[in-house]
Amino acid sequence: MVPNTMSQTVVLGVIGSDAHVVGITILEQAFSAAGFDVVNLGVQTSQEEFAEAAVAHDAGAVLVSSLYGHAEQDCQGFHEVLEEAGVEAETYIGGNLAVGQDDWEETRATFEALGFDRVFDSETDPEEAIAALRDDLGLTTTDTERATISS
Amino acid sequence: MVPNTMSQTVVLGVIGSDAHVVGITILEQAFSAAGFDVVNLGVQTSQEEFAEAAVAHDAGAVLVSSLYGHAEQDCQGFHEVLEEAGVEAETYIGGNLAVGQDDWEETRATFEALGFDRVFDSETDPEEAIAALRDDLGLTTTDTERATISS
Amino acid sequence: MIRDERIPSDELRRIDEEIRADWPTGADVDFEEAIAYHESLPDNKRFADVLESADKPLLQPRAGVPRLDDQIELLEYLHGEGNADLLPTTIDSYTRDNEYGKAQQGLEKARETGDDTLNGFPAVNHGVEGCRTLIDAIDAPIEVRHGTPDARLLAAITFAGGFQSFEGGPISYNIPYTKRHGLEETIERWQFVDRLAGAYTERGVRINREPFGPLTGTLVPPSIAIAIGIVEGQLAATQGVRSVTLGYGQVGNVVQDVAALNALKDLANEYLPDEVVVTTVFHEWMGGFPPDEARANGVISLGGMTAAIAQPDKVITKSPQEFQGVPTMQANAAGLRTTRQVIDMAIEQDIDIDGIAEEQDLIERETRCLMDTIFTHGDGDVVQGTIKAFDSGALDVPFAPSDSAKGAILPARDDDGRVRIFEWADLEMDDEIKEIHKARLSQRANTEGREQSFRMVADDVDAISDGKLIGRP
Amino acid sequence: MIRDERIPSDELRRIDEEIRADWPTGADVDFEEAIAYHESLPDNKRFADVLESADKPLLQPRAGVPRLDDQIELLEYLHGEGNADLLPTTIDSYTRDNEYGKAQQGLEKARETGDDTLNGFPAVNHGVEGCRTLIDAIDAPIEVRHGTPDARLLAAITFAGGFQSFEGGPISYNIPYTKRHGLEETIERWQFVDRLAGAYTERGVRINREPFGPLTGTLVPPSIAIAIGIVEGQLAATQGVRSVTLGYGQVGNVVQDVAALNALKDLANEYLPDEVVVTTVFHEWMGGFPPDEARANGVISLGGMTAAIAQPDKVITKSPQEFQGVPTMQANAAGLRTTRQVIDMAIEQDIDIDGIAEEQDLIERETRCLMDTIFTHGDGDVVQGTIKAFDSGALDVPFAPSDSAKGAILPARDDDGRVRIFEWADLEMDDEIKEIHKARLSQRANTEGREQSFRMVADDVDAISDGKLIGRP
Ligand code: B12
Ligand code: B12
Repeated sequence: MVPNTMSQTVVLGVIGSDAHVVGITILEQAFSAAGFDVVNLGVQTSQEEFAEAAVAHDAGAVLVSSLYGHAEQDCQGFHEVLEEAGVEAETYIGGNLAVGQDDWEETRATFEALGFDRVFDSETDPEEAIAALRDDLGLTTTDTERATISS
Repeated sequence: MVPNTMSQTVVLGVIGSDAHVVGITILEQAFSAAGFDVVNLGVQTSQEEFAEAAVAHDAGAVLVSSLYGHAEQDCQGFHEVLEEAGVEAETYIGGNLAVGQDDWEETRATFEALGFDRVFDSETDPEEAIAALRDDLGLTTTDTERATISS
Repeated sequence: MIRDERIPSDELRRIDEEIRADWPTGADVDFEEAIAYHESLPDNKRFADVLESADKPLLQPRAGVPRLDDQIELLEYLHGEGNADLLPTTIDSYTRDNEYGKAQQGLEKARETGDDTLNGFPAVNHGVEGCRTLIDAIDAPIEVRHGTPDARLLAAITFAGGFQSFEGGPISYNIPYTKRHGLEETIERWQFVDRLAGAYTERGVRINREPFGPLTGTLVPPSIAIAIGIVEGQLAATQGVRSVTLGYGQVGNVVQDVAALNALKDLANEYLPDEVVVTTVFHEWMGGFPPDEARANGVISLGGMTAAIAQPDKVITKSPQEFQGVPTMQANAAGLRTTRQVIDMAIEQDIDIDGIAEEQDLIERETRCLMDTIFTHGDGDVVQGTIKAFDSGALDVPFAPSDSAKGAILPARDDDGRVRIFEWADLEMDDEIKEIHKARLSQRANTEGREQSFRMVADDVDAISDGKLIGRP
Repeated sequence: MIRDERIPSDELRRIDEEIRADWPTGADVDFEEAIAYHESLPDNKRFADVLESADKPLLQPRAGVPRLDDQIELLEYLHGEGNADLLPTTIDSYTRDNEYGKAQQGLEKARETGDDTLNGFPAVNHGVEGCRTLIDAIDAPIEVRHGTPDARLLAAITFAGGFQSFEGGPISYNIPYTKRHGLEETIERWQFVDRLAGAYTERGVRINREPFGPLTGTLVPPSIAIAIGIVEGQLAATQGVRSVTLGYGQVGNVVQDVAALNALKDLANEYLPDEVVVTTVFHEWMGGFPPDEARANGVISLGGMTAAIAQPDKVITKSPQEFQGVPTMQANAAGLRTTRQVIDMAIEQDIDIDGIAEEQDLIERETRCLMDTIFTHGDGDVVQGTIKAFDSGALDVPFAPSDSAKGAILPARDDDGRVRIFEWADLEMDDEIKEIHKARLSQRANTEGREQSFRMVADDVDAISDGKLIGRP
């Protein structure tokens, strides 16, 4: 196996007490297929578990998923926890981020204010997030593709 | 057969070039069953035909139906035509009175301004119109019921 | 005496000139130039080809507004956001009455005020140019839908304007749509429309013709709709039409609807000449809708489910605002998408319902009775047969507002919700079949513990809008 | 070692006292007084009786908001405008985690700001009084719906609060809902819940218990759902529950869904003791919904159609806003009315689809294999059998987030859209049955000209939200 460069490892999980697993199962598969090394923490992952895994795997990105409508509460102070642990990874959040039929722009602003680099709604196709992450990490398609081929 | 009193004869028809016949078929049956004498002019009835029939049958009420969305144009000047013919009957209009998804209160006002005594929407149950007409003609249920029984 | 015979070319030309003089825009029609225009159209705007080559039901809404730019916007929306495969242009009521002057007034008022003062698109007033602007703007085939007893000028202008499909027929746009036009008159007029479509067809521009299958939309027994559709198909074929789409309006009982669509296809192929390509169209429930969009969505979906099982070539969709009035374009597109979702979820499933073959057999036997009586009434001529059969009541349509039909028969649902005939009046039918209907209806009357009466019919008329299929007391 | 045995009365009392100390509102529970309260309720609020005596499917939505007055308003609306027959009270996620403190914070924030800061109704925080205010206000039976691994305090408070139906179970509220709770632990806790329900039952207050049939809601093979439902029914029966409603989530293939509901009813009656009254509940599609209300209405309607054919005792409806988030009450009521319209239009029809008996037979054989392996794993004890079978992977649930299940099996649709098992992992099953699945899936792979792979599973997961049943490439 090719040694991981930090930038290609992605830590993925569902935050809080949320148990919606199907989305991250699909994301795991899509990011792996795109050549990223994915550490899938599964559902009901705490802020601390995200931080620990990011440190342990020297992650380039932390991908947080939340479907059940408590994302805002669950993410309070999350970026402080990451910072304390010394995590400098890109942070993305996606899924169904508010309770009820809310206004998306407001939701996005809320999560950006909480410190997330990018906020995705639940219509997001995994490919979009992959493209964005390649951009943010300065990777070309071939970087990650090469990883796939050689891994 | 009991002789018709003016107040119990109702002239019914669909105005203009509208051919929606099902509603007046139901109305004819309901008003007859309630003891009124119904003169059903059918669909595509002109203003003049309504006036002639009202005069000929000494009608207590003229019931105009319109479903297809041209009611406003079709009813322009209708009350002048009735007046000229000397018709003093109550005038009701009902059905689907405007094109598109309009505001009902506005529609009602439009048709009241055109001279109709009562305006009904298409959710109207025939029984409502019957009750209203009994009221307007000062009939008791028994008046019309008696008519039914003896006719 | 008018008969089922092809209008000779010179006669075609004579009438054409005559009717084009009815309104100034008629002067702009030039047949040769129109052929050239049609030839310039891309494949995906050739209505007959697109419809005939589809491998699953194509969806088409109803839609028409007075102004040209609004109509373009509306159709673009229904194509883009509604994912319609085929598009309509519904004509306003004044044009249907050949009142082009009133239509012009309405159009001008619409242009001034921005209000939709007409209930459709006045194609005659827009003229050949206007129609072509529409055809050019929309990336899909478009059909003219109307309800016009005398549609000769409308046909001349819209065919020249690039439309390749035209709804209606001498019976289906007479009996449900008008009171005073005689059948002889409408047949003669539609012979011209069909002959004109045939003239285009001869030159390689196959104009698709679609008799209006649902008729009065209200509890029409399948065999009556099918017989009339076949007759109109025959009349069109005689005049040279080669692409015919026969229609049928959902009655709401899935078995009966699937059986009817099967029977329609089989009988049409049997009765119509081989050179005619027959396709079928299923209309989602054409009777009174519930005054509630949520429940209307249920009605629409039952139509989608039926279409997924029967797989007609085309489905005409309804909108959840059907009860209220002409729908917003959003609601119209929503009706399309709801239908599409149901069809696409159900169409690959193997849904074989018991009893369809038996019901189909009954419908076919009934239809043959009606076809036979038409044949007999006309001594072999379908035009005379139709006129005389309607006249005698041997052929009839429930709730027909027209003086040309007795409108004396009354339908009612049986205990399973299938539409049967409760009052036969003079309708021609084998006694054995009448007995079947009678038995089914008395079974229902028993269930309900009441007599069969007009009350039952009225209850059935209201049932779907009241939230059920059968109008139980 | 925990076994399928009835909790003795003194033990029941001990646990009851203990768990009621977890939060101040626990102190208000008084069993005798609660029995008297239940006895004071009118017949139309007795959940089990209303459900068991219905002659057609009753409709129930999902709904829960944090504040009491809002919850009353919501349920009144769903009853009045949505015409729901049975009502729910969905509990918030903090309560499900037994985080009553956080729930209290959320509730207080909701009271201050008017915002819904919790995704459900924190019944423990509202306490016995609060629950009764709700029960008194609403003129229909209400069920507690949640997803709580340890629902003991919730049960104690809501039973005393007047609720007569309680969703969930040790497997169905563990495997799909939580990662770290062991099965042994949740079984022990739910034995208490069932035992408490049994204590009320003994006193004539039959608390209805409803295992959560849809599990992960995502392509769950019917036999797995049925086997787990039956096990939870058995566990409840042992503790004295006498009214059990077994659930099943629509997979979208009508034949398979009808067959599954038939199998569920038949097998439940066979496996559960005679003194238990078994009813069934059908959940409209529980997987990902289309991000479009119009298309969502199509999904909902297909559920209604299926319910009309299978006639379960209860249907849990979805709203057209399912994709987006917790629905507005209008949308929730709309989902109810759309479902009702479809059911009422279709239910009196005679819709007998071919192949249902064969599919039912297959489902029953599969279910028996799973029941047998549970029996064998536990040496006749269903509790031990369940724990060990999950542990070995002989029993498994697709997409299970829980550490207690392997979550190693993978489902995929066959060419007809029925859910089959593509990756069996260690699931116990007759080879003959595995061959049937394999043949069906390779037929699909052939049709699509691709290999069976996780890609196919992922495509199937997205298919309905993308507008189709089968995730074709
Ligand atoms: C299946 C489902 C369930 C299953 C979950 C099974 C399981 N363990 O996974 C069950 C039935 C158990 C369930 C339970 C609950 N659910 Co639920 N559930 C759904 C449902 C129908 C589908 C979710 C799904 O699997 N979608 C398919 C996958 C492929 O899509 P996805 O999850 O959206 O993920 C994709 C994108 O969102 C995106 N994405 C997701 N995360 C991220 C992260 C990043 C960084 C990026 C880039 C992208 C991304 O990419 C993914 C792949 O394409 C949704 C509604 C819907 N969407 O239709 C409701 C929904 C999410 N659930 C909801 C709720 C409220 C609950 C419950 C609280 C309620 C209850 N009544 O029990 C519980 C919570 C339990 C818990 N502790 O978490 C709400 C959330 C409301 C809100 N946010 O406002 C929803 C929206 C339903 C609704 N309208 O009310 N649920
Ligand atoms: C069936 C039907 C048809 C059939 C009619 C057959 C026939 N000859 O009767 C066909 C298919 C032929 C047809 C044609 C058209 N139709 Co149409 N049709 C309907 C439909 C679906 C049901 C009408 C019906 O029969 N209802 C059942 C009866 C029992 O109810 P009702 O008619 O509403 O009558 C009751 C009440 O309204 C009330 N009432 C009616 N009149 C009066 C009068 C008084 C005084 C009182 C007190 C009460 C009252 O009591 C009646 C009995 O309960 C409605 C939509 C709907 N409602 O669901 C559209 C609808 C009326 N039609 C419409 C249109 C536009 C047309 C066409 C112009 C369009 C076209 N594309 O061809 C043509 C017009 C043809 C013409 N020249 O008139 C529009 C009208 C739009 C508007 N007003 O804004 C509607 C609303 C559909 C829509 N949403 O677009 N239609």
